[in-house]
Amino acid sequence: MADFEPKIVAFVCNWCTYAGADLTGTSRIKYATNVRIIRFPCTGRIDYMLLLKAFDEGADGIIVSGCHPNDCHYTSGNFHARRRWIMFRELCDFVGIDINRVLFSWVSAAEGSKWADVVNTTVTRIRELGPYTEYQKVAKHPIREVTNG
Amino acid sequence: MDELRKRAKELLESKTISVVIGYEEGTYNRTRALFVEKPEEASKLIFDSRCVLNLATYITKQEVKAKGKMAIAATIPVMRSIIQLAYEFQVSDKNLLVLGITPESNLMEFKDLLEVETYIHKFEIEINASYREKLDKLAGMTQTERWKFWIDELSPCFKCYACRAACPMCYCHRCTVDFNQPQWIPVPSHELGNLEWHIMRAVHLMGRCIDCDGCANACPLGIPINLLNKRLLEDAKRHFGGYQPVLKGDHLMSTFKPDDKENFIR
Amino acid sequence: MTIDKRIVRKEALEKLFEILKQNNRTIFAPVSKNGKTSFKITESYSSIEKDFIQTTQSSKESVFPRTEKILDFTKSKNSLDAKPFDILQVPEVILWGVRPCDAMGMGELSAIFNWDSKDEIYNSRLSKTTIIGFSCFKADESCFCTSVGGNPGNIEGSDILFTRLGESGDWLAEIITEKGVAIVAIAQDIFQKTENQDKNKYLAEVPVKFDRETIRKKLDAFFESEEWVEQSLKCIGCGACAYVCPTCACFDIQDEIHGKSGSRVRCWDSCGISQFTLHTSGHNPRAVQSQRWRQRIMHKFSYMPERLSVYGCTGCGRCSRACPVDMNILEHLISIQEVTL
Amino acid sequence: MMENIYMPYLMRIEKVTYEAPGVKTFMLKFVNNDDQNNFNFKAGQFGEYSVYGVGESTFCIASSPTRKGYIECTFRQTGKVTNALAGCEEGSIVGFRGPYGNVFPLDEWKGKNLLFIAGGIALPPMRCVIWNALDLRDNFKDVTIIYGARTVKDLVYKHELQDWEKRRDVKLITTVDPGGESPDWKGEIGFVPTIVEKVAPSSKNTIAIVCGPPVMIKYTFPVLAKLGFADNDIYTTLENRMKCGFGKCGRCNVGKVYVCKDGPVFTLAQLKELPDEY
Repeated sequence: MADFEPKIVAFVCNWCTYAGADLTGTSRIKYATNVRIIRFPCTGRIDYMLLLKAFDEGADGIIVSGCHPNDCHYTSGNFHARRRWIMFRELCDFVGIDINRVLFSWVSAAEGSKWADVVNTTVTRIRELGPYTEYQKVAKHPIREVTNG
Repeated sequence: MDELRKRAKELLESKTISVVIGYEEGTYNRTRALFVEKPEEASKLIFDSRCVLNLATYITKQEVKAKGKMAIAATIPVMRSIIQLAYEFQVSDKNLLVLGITPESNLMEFKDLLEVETYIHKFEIEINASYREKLDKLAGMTQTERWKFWIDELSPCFKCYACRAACPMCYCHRCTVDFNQPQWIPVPSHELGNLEWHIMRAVHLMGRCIDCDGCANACPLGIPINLLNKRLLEDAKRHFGGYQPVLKGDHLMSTFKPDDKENFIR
Repeated sequence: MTIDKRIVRKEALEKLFEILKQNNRTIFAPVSKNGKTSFKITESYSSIEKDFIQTTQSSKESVFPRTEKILDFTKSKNSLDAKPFDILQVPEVILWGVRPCDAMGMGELSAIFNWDSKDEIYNSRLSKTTIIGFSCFKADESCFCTSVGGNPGNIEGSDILFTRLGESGDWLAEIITEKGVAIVAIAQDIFQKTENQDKNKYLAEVPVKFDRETIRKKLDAFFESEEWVEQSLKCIGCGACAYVCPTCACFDIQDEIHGKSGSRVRCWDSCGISQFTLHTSGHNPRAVQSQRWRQRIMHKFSYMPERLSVYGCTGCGRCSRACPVDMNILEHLISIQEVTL
Repeated sequence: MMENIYMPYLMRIEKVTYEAPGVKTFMLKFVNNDDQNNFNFKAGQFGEYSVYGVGESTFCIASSPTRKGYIECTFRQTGKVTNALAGCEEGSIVGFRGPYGNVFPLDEWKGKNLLFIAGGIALPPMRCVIWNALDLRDNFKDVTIIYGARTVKDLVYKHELQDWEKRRDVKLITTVDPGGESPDWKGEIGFVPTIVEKVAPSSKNTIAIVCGPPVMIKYTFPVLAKLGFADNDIYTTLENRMKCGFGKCGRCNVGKVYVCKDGPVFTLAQLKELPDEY
């Protein structure tokens, strides 16, 4: 898997992590280029289905990131999100989705270097885990050619 | 269950109630829902250990609701469902009278839903031993083994949505799977569509499922889909101290604590 | 044509299975899991469920899968490449252990898929399916094949029909079609010549419960009946009855795309589900469950006989067994027959 | 050889016309010449239009069978597929399969007056038969078109309405719902049934074709009856949800009648025989 370049989708909140990622860039901190950032108003808006859709469409890893607790632009969006993540992560684990491929983090607008670190860590981890073929096999060819009972 | 028949008859005769929802003898030694509108038909009501169908499903059904004020023969799981439905503004004292059935099969009429709430809080939602064993067995598997287990278990699912239809909490007129802009969940029954549908179902019942097993009992293919709900019930207990349906106040998934504990966020 | 009858010894059935497997046939046979019996691709004779009255799902999946591709496509900026489903891909299939009511159901399905335009996908699947039927020596209270034109030893639809000859455990094989003859040809030793055998005494008893002609006539004037409302009050509107039914053929057409390429698929749908007829405008011609329940019964016992000259019910009783709220079709049909207008 | 009946023709969008808010007309040409040469349809028929990867949607062919070489369709953006169609540009490829369903019996109408009554987005199915009749103008006597929409903006085929207005062999009456008029609106103001009553076309030797939203149809029929139209002389179309278009998928039936096979064109007399399930 030497030439495996992980595809990573990052769902980030507009006010903290997105700004933080911006800072990473403006501070000219180099980090892995495997990540596609999708900006949301708030982590509270990041629906669990989006995570599944990312895997459906071929993501090997996912980053979900937003404001630190107590820093939410909307006061409590990230607290709600955290509760949901706790539960959803358990469910994913239970159905056998590889939760090592989903990294949750708090990255503030001032933490440009932390963002670089989060991305780099994730890329390294996914590189070790390899492509998420287990899920993609099901997502790409969900219909069994011969019928099953 | 003479008490229940007698009370149902009285309620219908006095016209305080338009329809009594209870159980009757069905076919092949099964029991089924009965909607009593005439006092003389109250004698058909029965109750015994076979009566596990969650009747709360019917109190949000339009055709039943349209009949007027309902009375419902409710075991503890049914009462729990009712309280959750009341919390979600689907039923209220105005259109529902609860004829409780205690674990000892005694009739226990409640003045209002508040009394029902107080009563059910005496009983904790407990996962029974055989299911706990199954959950533990799954927890002991590797991630890949679990993935294989579920892909295999869910593959027979032909998406008849009996689990959804039988669940009192799935009362939405249009379910997420029925929306197509965007099409979150693939419509056809196949490995991906089945997996996503069951994950979605479990998530939407997070903190709302009261563990009646209605979904698994309804499944014509015997898929143990209630394991997903049970696992979330366990998780809710482990992380947030569990939950009970309430009439007012905070709901597990629509609230938070600033000090909710987790160990996976960097 | 007189039907060729042969004897297959008790132990020889397994050998037949092995021969078919060696001839590269995909064999669907009843297998039990989670307490339910369904047709599955089966590799070994020992995994086949032998002691069952009826499978939970019908065998229609081999000719009308729950989800099947009807075409594949690849998109690019200003062009499009679309290919019809290649019917040559359809495998040669043996359906092993089919009950006569299921085999008969193939006729109903064929009527639906071939009135007016001919559905080549269905037809090619059917033509590549050999149905090895097993007559019923047991029945339960859900069974009512004799009320809808069938019987526990009905040969209609099967290519070969096996009937167990009582305690001996030997089997009478009726070779009904060319496909059946082809099976005999590859397993000559197994099918032994026999004197004329009377299979009827070995068949299950299924009493006649209603007369379908009477019901059909009654339904003509029954559309507005309150009976539909009464019967369907406990119906919760799932699709279980339709999906286990050997003759229900309603479907949906959906597109699935992954990146630039995808497929258009046909998948099962059910008249019991409220979205089935819902218009985009929000208008729904069958807005309440009683209308949807009426559609199910009317379709099977009035519309199909009128339009396709076949009834849409083979009396397998699966819908009654599968219903989570005990909507029993037999009970409801009897009450339609008995109700006075 | 049998053919895959679900296989659409590939069609290139030749021209996109904006008709009204959310309403567009596509001119579609066959990508393969053979398909075009073998294709025939008649007024009243419909098809399944598809955006590959999104799905299929049912609506009528809005152009006249007398105009060869292309078909047109007019649709309002309401659902998944129509929204995707609306997003298609000129030159893109879409799918079309059809034609399906029965037809308006134009042959039987020879020598008669034709009265077209349409409301809103229901002009497209009628446009097909209007142009078909106008292209064979000598076959018919008076042609009257009464067309109404909610507002002036919502009127579709504005250019053609102007053409019909100018023609001396067509009597066109346009109307908008009260409150839907613009300052320079010269047509009628009022709901279609009211205007039909006001215009009071003669029922003598006349065929009425009515298409529109259910509520318009419901109130127009009694007006026509009052004017002396027989149930057999009133035509309308039914639109039920469809998936296959050839009587298999099980959605569109009204009683034992399949809208996709026995319809979509029905006379009022036929409609009265049907159960109330549409």
